[in-house]
Amino acid sequence: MTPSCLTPHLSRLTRLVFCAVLASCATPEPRTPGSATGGTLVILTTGDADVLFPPAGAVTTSADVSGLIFSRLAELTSDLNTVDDAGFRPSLARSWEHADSTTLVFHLDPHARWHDGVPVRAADVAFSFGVYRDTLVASRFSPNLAAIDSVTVRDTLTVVYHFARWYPEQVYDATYHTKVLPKHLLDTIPPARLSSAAFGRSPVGSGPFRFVRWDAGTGIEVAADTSHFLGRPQLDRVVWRVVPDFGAAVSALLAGEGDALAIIPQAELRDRVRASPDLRLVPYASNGVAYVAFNLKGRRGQGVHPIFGDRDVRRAIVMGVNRTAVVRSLFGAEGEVPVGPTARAQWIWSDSILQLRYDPREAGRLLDARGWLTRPSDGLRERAGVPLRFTLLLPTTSRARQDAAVLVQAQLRAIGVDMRLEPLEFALFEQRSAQKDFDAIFQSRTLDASPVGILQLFGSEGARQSNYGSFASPVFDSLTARAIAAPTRAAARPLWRQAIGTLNDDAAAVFLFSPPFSAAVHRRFEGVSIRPDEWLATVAEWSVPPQARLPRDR
Amino acid sequence: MLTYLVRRLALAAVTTAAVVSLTFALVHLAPGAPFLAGAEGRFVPPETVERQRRSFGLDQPLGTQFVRYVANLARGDLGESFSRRRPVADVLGDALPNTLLLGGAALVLSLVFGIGLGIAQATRAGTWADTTLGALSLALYSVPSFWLGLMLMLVFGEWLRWLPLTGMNAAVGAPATWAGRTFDVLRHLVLPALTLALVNGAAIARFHRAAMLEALGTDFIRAARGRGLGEGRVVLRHALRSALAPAITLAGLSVPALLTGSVLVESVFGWPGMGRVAYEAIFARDYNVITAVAVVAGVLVALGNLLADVGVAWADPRVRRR
Amino acid sequence: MSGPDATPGGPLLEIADLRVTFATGDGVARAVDGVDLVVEAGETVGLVGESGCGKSVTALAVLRLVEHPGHIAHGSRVRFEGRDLLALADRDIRAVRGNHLALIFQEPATALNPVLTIGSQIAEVIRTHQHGSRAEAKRRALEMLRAVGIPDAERRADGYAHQLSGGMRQRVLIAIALACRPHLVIADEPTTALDVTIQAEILELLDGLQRQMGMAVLLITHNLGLVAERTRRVYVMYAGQIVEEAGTEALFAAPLHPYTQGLMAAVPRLDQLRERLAAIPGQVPPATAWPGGCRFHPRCPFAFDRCNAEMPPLLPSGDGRKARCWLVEDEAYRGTGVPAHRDQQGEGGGAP
Amino acid sequence: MSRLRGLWARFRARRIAVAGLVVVVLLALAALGAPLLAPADPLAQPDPVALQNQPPSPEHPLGTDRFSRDVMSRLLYGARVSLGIGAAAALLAAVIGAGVGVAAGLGSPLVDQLLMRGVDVALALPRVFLLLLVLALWEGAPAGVVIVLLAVTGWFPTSRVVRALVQRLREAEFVQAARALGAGRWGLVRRHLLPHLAPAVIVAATLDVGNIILLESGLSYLGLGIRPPAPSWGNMILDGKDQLFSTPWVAAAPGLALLVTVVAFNLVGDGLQDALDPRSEK
Repeated sequence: MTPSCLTPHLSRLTRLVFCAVLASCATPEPRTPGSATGGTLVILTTGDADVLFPPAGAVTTSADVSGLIFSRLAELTSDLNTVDDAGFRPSLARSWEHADSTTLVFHLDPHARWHDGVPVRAADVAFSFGVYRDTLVASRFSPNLAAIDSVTVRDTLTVVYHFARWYPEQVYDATYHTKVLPKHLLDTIPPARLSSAAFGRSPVGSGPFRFVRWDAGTGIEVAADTSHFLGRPQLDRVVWRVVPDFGAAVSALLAGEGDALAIIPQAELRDRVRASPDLRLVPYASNGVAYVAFNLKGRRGQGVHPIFGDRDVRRAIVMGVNRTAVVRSLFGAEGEVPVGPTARAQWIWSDSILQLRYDPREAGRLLDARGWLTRPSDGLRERAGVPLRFTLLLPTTSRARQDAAVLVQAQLRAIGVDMRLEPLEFALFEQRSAQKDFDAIFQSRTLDASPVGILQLFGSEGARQSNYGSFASPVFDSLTARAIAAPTRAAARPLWRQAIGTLNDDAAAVFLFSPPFSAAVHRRFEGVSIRPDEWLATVAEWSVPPQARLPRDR
Repeated sequence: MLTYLVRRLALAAVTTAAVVSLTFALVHLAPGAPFLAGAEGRFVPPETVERQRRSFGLDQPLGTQFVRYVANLARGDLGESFSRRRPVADVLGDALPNTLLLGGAALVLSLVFGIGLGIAQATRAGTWADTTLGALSLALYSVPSFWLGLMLMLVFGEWLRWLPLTGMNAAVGAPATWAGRTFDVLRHLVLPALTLALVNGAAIARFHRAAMLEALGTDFIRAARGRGLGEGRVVLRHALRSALAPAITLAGLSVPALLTGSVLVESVFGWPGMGRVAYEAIFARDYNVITAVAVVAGVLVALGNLLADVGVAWADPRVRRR
Repeated sequence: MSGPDATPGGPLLEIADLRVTFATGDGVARAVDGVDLVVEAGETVGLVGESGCGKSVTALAVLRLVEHPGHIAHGSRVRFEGRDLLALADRDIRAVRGNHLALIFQEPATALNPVLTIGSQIAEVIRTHQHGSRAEAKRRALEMLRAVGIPDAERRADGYAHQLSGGMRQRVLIAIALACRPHLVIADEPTTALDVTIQAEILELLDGLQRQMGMAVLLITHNLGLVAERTRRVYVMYAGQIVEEAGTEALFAAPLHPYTQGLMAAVPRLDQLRERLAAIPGQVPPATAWPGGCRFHPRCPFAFDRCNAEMPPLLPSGDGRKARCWLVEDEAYRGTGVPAHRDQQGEGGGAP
Repeated sequence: MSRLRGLWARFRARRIAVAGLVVVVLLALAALGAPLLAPADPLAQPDPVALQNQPPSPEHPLGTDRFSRDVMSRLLYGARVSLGIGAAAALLAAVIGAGVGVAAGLGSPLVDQLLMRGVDVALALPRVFLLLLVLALWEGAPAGVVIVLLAVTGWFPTSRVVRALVQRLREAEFVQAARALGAGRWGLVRRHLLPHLAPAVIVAATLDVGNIILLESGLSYLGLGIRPPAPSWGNMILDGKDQLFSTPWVAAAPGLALLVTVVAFNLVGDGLQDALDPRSEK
């Protein structure tokens, strides 16, 4: 990496180091009420964490909490530019450079400390990579690390990543998926036991907040690491409180029992938050997308599907769905109709991407042309006595998808398509989707900052993975391959957009909704900004002015 | 006494064994598999799933797994939770006290409410007050508990803002003192405990009213009045003591329902108890947790019966023999 | 026979025009219908009648223990030690019950609370009326248990009713009744439920305690035999009314009312639990449907037209006795126990 | 038959029980006549954007849900599920219970012991937990399976009652006489026992209906009963739960319907019980 690229980071870095020095010089003494730092952020969440060992945590609450306790080598900045190195700012690594096209060298911040006081060293980084890749740990992040051959320690503060090949998102892959873990606390535990070790119940990290306590089913508390090497966070504490019911969570928020909620999908609940004098809605770009994928092959991936094998029928169905109405009904005016398997948080998003418009008349014409004719008895279509009927698999755990399915069902009925719903509980749903045992499936994805994940969903290569519908298009494959290799975002964008356009044109799926992402945050918090992929990424900079503090801010 | 204990324990053992075997079979034979769920819309590679299955011995034949499970169980080892990555005993250890708190409070409240209502009705038998209270207890007996919970939450939590909506404590901002924390938990306890107690208490009231009525018509009550005892003493000491058995039996039988069957109320009020653990475990196919819940349920049933017997024996010396 | 605590200036208990009605599904039952009765201090008085005649309800009414749907009619009077019990406040009547005026119930099996210890049930009465300490009440309770002849009183006091035999239970009930040294004990069929040998023991015990404490006893029974041995005066009750009132000796010498005659002829048998009277045909009619005229007339061997038409009052027969029968006015009947008109009728019937 | 007639005559004398029966009959009629009575198609979504979450109005007496569906219509159609499952499961449970009871009552002591100890154990099984388990593990069980499950886990008390009754009847004179005359076992059951058992079984079934309706609604509320979009009262409450605080009528209406239905069944059950056994009258 050229120094010019690093300059802006260095200036910020010096400031941070300066702060850190100040913080470490000042003996931690009881703060007076008027002091600049202080405050408690109470986050309401509908689910408890499972395990606070980052490679193993599977639920969002775990990721949120681990995000504050642990740190990465470098942090993505808020525009989520995963391609250019300029999209990252230093964290545990205060700088990095590309030694050659497949070698990336990180220089650790010598002041970085684990919460137990032990310094963070290169060996920790290499150890962490090993843990994430260990088959016995079976981390779900390990596929994201496939392009990294190895990680080696050059000296105590220098760690080297070796890649199999050159590509623009090397820094992203090296830093984003893995949190650095404390080797000195974990290397005595057999890899197979790591996920279940006591560490996952009382983790020690190097992030801006240190773990305090966890009452199962009730809540988790972390407190500011006052001697953090990047400067202590403004807030004293962050607390997660589990409120399993969403409506109740919003009410608890309105009643002042909490300060923040990550997402409020329903319009009427957002209106209630808006009406509250204490709360503020902070919208941020959505990184979620939900879509109905058609199974192009027969059940269990055998043969060709009798309905969805036909591109025109798929197109008719897409045109028969009024996606805008679905989104309005589910989310109100703020909901978004996705342009493809992407979301506004990704840098490839564009409203200009080719899409099939809602056109029930054209849909009917297409179906007529393919021989699916309306029978007078009930207005449904059939061909040679076979009704135009299919089953949509969806998980009972997702309220939004169930609601959307009910809406789509009624819309398709209007063009003579009989869609049956098969709600399954999540484990069963996942099993059936992995077995490709379905006609159509209602998927939902939380997208990474990088668009490469799209390949898993619709690329031919992904057929082994989450491309459950077995969609295959050589045009799409070649366009995405070129996009991935494009050295800059400017070069990559048109390629991605074109690829998604082919997906739409082939009607691989009905891209139904992107839930609007709006956090509700109490007004007393200042400096609130939200990074769409990790809504708490900047929480260390949130603060509460002394005069606005509540009793719980103490 | 000894034969009684042996009989009870034998029944408890058979029941628990039946529940555990049944649960084990159901869970393992059912479609769906663990480790797929909980990934929140992210892809879990099949290799990962397979490795995790192996690490928990799920690739073994079912018979082998069962034998191993029972052997571990005999040693007091409930295994490890798949989804929570910790010993099942710890998972239950976190949830059980909460459930005991809620269930215990509900049990006490439902006894107080049921017996109180029964007395109030029986001493006013035939009056409009009896009829009104009877209608109330019938309504509460017939109401779906989860719906009653929602309505109580709507009225007292949302409209009146008297009580917190969900959860077990304020989590934060929690008062620092022990007394303050206790008060905080109690405030959260009110609505869920009340919901359970009203429904359960109504059932008790229906039986207790009849028992009280019978007791109040007995010769010994007339005799007690004839001795110049005050009405309060006659009703609360003489009649109540002799009429307690059905209420206690019913309360004892409701122990398992209050503790494991309160899934609905726990889910309405976000109470971090056994019901929720069981519910979540079932959906995550967390076999060890599910089976452990079955063990606990079996034990609780036995415990409930035992409690009922002890309670009845306490109230009625006639059954103390044997 | 006069007790030491006799209240001067009036009888100990005076019941006047006592009426108790029960509202039932079949109409109003007049269970007690104008009873007058007097008990002097220290004396033993008998109240005799078949079951269903209203004698137990009378006993309950005295202490206002008649329960819903029963009702003591307005105008009834019960004076005890100079006070009108029916007019007392609830609190005050409770102070009388079990204290100066005690009841012994018919069924020792059911009159004790099965779930409270014997001792506590005695102590409870003592504490209710005499406000002593707990220990004092307990001591007194044991004393009473010993007084009524319960062996091993300490152990029994902690026991329960079901652990005692029938006779022992009745002894306990007597102990409870006498615990506060009442001035009057109303004993309602105190021995009916017991077997013969025990009956005698219990009655002896009661007699002995009465002599000791000098209280008055109103002995309610269907068994004339019991009354004969230990009362001075007897009231005979039928269908809610007193039908005859007499000194015991006089009554047994020459019963006036045909019903009393029937009772005597019925050879009271101690071992007979059911009090059916073989000598009197038919049975006591239901209290909701007392016959018009003399209530006994349907069963009366001597009934004549007037009996059917007009209810006789309690008619004095000159020697201080009274009987509710038109025949009392019949000299011949008074002398022989056989009414004149019967003779006439018989003669008339016999003659063509 | 005459025993049933006697039961009916004594039942009829209880005004409040008759009122309960009237409500039950009305509910049954409403369920059967749902297509005629319902103001709208319970699945129709006239306009999920403009007409969602409408408060009660003359057009929608109970308002609309968030799909703009008419709550009243869904309530009427939901009655079919609640009443149908409740009645069918209670009946099936009563039949199974009666069968086992008769078998235990008439069978050899060994059979009797085996069956009754089995019932002892079964009564101690945590019913809700097992139902939850089975329905969650085998997702999407059709209504028939739900009915069978509810019945199979609910017949135990009935079997005890019937067994006691059979044992009493077995010693009764007329049964002994029939035996002496050489009546076969089945003939005995059909001719002499069933007429005597019928009232008790009917009472048990009626008392059970309310209970089962509550149980089914609870399972539906957990998302384990009838599949959406078909309405059942339990899943309607589930539907309304998320918006309880903004549109309470969506959850309130089905809950009230459940309350009224179960109260009515309990009134009928109590009335029948009292009619069957006048001593139990309160």
